Amino acid sequence: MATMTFREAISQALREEMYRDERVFIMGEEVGKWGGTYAVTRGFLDEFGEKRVRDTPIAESVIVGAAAGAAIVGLRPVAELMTINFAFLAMDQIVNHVAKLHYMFNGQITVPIVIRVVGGGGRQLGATHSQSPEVVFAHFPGLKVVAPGTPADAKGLLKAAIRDDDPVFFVEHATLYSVRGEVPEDDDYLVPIGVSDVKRQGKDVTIVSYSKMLQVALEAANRLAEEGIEAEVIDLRTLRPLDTRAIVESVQKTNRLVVVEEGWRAYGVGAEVASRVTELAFDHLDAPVRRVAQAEVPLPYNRRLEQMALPQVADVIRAVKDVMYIK
Amino acid sequence: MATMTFREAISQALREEMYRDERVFIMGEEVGKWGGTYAVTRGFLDEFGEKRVRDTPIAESVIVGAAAGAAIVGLRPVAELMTINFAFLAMDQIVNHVAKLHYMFNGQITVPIVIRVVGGGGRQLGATHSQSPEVVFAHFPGLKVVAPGTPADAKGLLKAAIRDDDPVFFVEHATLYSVRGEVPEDDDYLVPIGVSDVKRQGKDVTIVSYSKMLQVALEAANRLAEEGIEAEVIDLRTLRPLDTRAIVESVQKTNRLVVVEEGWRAYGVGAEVASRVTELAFDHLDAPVRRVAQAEVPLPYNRRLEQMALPQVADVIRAVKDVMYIK
Amino acid sequence: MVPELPHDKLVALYGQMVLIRRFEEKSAELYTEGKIGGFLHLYIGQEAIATGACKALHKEDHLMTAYRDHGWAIARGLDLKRIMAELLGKATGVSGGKGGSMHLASAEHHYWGGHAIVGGHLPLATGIGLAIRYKEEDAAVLCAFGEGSTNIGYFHESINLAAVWKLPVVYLVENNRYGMGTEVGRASAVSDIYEKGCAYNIANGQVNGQDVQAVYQAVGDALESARERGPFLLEAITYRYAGHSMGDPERYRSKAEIEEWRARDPILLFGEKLKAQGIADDAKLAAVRQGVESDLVQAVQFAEESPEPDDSALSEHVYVNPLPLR
Amino acid sequence: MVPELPHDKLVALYGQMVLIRRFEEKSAELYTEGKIGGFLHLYIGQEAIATGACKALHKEDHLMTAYRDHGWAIARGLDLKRIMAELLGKATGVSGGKGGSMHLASAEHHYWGGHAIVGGHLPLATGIGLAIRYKEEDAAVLCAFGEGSTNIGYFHESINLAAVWKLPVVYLVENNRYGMGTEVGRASAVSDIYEKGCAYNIANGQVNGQDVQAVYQAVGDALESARERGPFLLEAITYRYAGHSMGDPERYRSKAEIEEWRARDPILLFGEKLKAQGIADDAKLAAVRQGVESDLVQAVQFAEESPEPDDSALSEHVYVNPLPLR
Ligand SMILES: Cc1ncc(C[n+]2csc(CCOP(=O)(O)OP(=O)(O)O)c2C)c(N)n1
Ligand SMILES: Cc1ncc(C[n+]2csc(CCOP(=O)(O)OP(=O)(O)O)c2C)c(N)n1
Ligand SMILES: [Mg+2]
Ligand SMILES: [Mg+2]
Repeated sequence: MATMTFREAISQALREEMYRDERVFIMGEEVGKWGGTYAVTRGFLDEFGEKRVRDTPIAESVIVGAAAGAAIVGLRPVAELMTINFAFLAMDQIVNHVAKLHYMFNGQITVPIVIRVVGGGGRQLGATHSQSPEVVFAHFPGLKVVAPGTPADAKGLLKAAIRDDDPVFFVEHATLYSVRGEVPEDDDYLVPIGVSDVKRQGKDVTIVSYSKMLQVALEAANRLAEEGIEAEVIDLRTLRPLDTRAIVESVQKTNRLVVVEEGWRAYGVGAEVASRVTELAFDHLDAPVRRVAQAEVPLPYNRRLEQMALPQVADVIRAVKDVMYIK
Repeated sequence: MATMTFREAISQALREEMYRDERVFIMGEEVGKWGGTYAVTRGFLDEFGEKRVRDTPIAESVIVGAAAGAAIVGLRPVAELMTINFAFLAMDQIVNHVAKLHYMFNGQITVPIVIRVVGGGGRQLGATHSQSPEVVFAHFPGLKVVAPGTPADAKGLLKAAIRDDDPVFFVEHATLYSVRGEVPEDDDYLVPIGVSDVKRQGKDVTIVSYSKMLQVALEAANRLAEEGIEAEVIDLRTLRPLDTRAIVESVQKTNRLVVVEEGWRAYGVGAEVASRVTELAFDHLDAPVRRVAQAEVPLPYNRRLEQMALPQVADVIRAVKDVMYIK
Repeated sequence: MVPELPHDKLVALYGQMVLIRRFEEKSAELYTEGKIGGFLHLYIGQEAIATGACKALHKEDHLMTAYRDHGWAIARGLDLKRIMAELLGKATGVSGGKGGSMHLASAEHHYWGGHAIVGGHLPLATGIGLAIRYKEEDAAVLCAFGEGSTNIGYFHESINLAAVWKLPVVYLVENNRYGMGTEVGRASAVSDIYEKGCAYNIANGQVNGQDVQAVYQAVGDALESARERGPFLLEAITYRYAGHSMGDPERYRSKAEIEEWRARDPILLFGEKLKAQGIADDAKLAAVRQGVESDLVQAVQFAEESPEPDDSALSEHVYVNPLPLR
Repeated sequence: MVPELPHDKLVALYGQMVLIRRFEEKSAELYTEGKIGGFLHLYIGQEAIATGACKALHKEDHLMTAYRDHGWAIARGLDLKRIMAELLGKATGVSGGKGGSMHLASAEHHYWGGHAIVGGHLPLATGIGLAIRYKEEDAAVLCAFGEGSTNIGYFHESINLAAVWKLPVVYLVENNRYGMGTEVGRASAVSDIYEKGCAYNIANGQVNGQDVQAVYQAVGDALESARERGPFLLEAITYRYAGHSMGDPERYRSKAEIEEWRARDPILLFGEKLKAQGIADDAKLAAVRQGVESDLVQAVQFAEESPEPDDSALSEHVYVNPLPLR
């Protein structure tokens, strides 16, 4: 184990996989000379050369599409889209091609790519640059959608994504990059895609989250503990395939569920989690599931307004108390 | 009132609004000479001329973007995207621009456009041409998303959409075009965007649906009636803003809810409806909400497999019996 | 320059074109009978392009096309029976009945599919070019699409990237004058599509798409050029006789225009040429046509007798690894 | 040809460029102090383009730009105070504090915004051109963006449509040699961006972006041409001295290169020219610079003293009609 940042964990995963497998390479805007907009690939160009660390034009569709094409004939591209907001410019390639080719051609074509995107708000980047719309990608069968919340998961999930024969949409929250944590140094350390994880044990209420909001949920749990409320915190880690077993087991124990996501509530991740858990554990729920999410507005630039719109620790605490019928 | 098809109702709405308001025009692929891929604008080119019925290149992004630009400076464009599947090629324009400009510029910019798309599967068009992903568009605040299920609503909602100062994403299901119904002939017949509608009264169970699946739900309700089960059928009509009042009232009476949608279940429309209704009427529900939806696969070409994947009347009946605990 | 073809190969090209045409006519019939569903886009009139182009492809080269793909699949050498089975949605189809007419493919033949989203396969084909360079292989990619597909962003992004990275891709425009009902000049700022290459400073050219030998030469040269120097934009001038797809009301063009093009029919002209050059006589050509009929009958029979996919096929191939990878 | 500018107007152009530069320097300071958040893209080095171009715009013409927009907003005549207030996220800002540095706009000035998605505003600007033709107005659209934005599909789709429909749009490429850290030739098949016009058979040209008078002339001519004949692709060659945005590690270029361009500084050169031509002396130019400082001080003071948006602003302007329209 070593202590490192989320950024370093991602970087290490990429580097290890590039050493392990010659077919793995990185392409995207500013991944080379610049060293990655978020400094994830700093030094990679010198280390691996232009063949394997490829700066591209600003053209998201062909970044994804060309990576997918290379994957079809046997390579293992990691395509970086800088931010999830720009993934909409490649939306057709992602959902109509990458997600469907394997099925449509009856397994003859496989598309083992990883699409790395930076997600999330909170940095005053305005409406177009602050979104958390991963739910939209998770709607499409054929894609796997992963969004780690800790450095260790970031490393293990990214390595698993690169080794996976299916296309993986991989979301890294911008404000997680500087978060530190213990990370296994094993070259073959993998975290399975499609498995959620209990990040904190508790008996009074279950809080489900992922990505940046996992940190918010954990902070809320710590504060609640001071008030004698023991929350169990579960990290989804993967949005598709979605694993609800741990959640259902937890709810059977706590009888209460709060789901926390950074994106908009309407048609969000919380809706699916709440619906599924309600279907599977209806008789165990002592209160309807509460969803904590972003206000239904495009994110504003002004810092105070932006923070008002984003889910805060206090909102999670409030929701927990609501499902516990505490005033 | 006159009896007409869904296609004629849409056509009539467009024609009336074009006569009413010089600023209204249509642009899109094959809307002119061809008369619309689904024959909705047949005759329009002769009637209104090339200025107001504009054939475009195959370039979805600029179809939406140019329509939006024209709207910014005072026109009222109706942009047709042929099918909802191609809306992904214009995704960035739709969700990052059309949906956000009004907010981002503090109300200085308005984008009164209607984006018409044809949705749905069931015609053996294969994975890329058969989707019902309207939920994905409904996730974005700033857009309104409408999906009528009857000719009368089609007319009234499209007219309301054209008159609305906000951008409206308007979904027409391909297999509804030939459905007939009574349609008011009043030039000012409007159906309000954002209001759901009880399409059939019942006391035993509530079935919520929209678009093509409304027809499936009504058919299921008729068959259930033969078995003595009276289903109340509610048509969402609009996915954003989503109106749940009628549903909650109905569930307070029936204590049971089934949601039927054509798209995939995971992160679908049903999840949001189920979550909201569970939040608002938890104590009234005698069973967890059941969701009837498409199998989690890209739609296959083969007819039998495609039909297996799509929600059928029998599936709705099964779900209704499940929430009523009938074997 | 690509090598001249020997006489027997020329006669084979004739047979190939006849086969494609007859396959399409048969498909139209089966569609009308309700045995084929979905959209059906016929290649009639354009046969010389796929035929000539595939002749120029090497085995290790790659092919990707749009949805008007029957001719391409046949010319690339996929099993005729399995192509027809795919149109009928059978388990024995090249895509297991899941793809249909618009999605024929065969990994074995490096034919990575017909694609139904206009322009959507251009980035993919570009990526195959990237892989060829990455793996330092001596291959090229042939990527075919209609002239109407050159107005979409994909065209621009793909060719620009291929030019910057000197990828071995031939972008082959089948300019049949219409994208659905829209005449080329009503949708594209230039009607001679090959001219668009100037924006990328790449090699480009135009060829008579009704002349199978000319197509063979031009595509062969373009592939050579692409292998060595990077992308090539080649335009083949052609025409489709049938509607865009089955059920096209065809309000956008005149009967006379179609007749004009029929006079330049690629099969007709090539047959005349073979005779004029003494390569084949009427009897020989008739025998070739006869052979085609029997192949076709067998293909239809195979397709009709083939089983539907199992129910289990529905949920197969959504993922390679549906379960967590540990 | 656009008219020559009288002497006082030329001095005003000088003042405008100085104002833009000083505004940017001040913004950088305020950013470092934490008073401006988000991304901040400075226009230093490119001042002659917005200044010359906006001088050529008519009142009824329309303007749309990318996120590097402070210079454009100033040159288009938006209130300096309210621009600065927007950068500080204040209620008095041109976009009410909701847009920030990348999203300056003023409907009154027909300035439809800075836009942060690369290339995303090109289709919108094209649509404004369409509306001008639809309404039969005698106006044009000026749409500015960086050279790095010409590799994205939007560029192609927009110009093609504008060409087919002969829309009055000037697409103005500010070629500052880099898109973030990527040198033009590493991302674009041609480095002289105006050449891309050949694919659309439209009027095009290149101008020295460091010469405010040349820009004024070229943009004026392009607007004329656009009004009459349709789209024009104009490229202005320029350079940005600062990083792409605040915090750019700038590992992609040398100090020497920046110094080279500083020797061609648009303000420096234009000041020299005004003096050489006897239009202004040192004292005059110093006075102009002095005036700029006081405007700037006032703008900053206004911005700092302005209130934050109310809480209620958060949910305002998501929709024009949040409630059902009956
Ligand atoms: C992105 C997208 N937009 C629209 C369509 C509908 N469509 C299918 S084929 C076609 C015309 C294409 O014309 P062209 O590229 O010239 O090919 P051709 O059919 O003539 O072979 C259109 C508009 C589509 N399939 N994909
Ligand atoms: C679609 C999209 N992709 C990527 C980005 C990130 N990005 C912002 S500015 C920029 C560089 C643009 O370069 P250029 O067009 O030359 O303009 P300049 O910054 O030089 O003025 C990039 C890659 C973005 N904002 N939008
Ligand atoms: Mg065509
Ligand atoms: Mg630049």
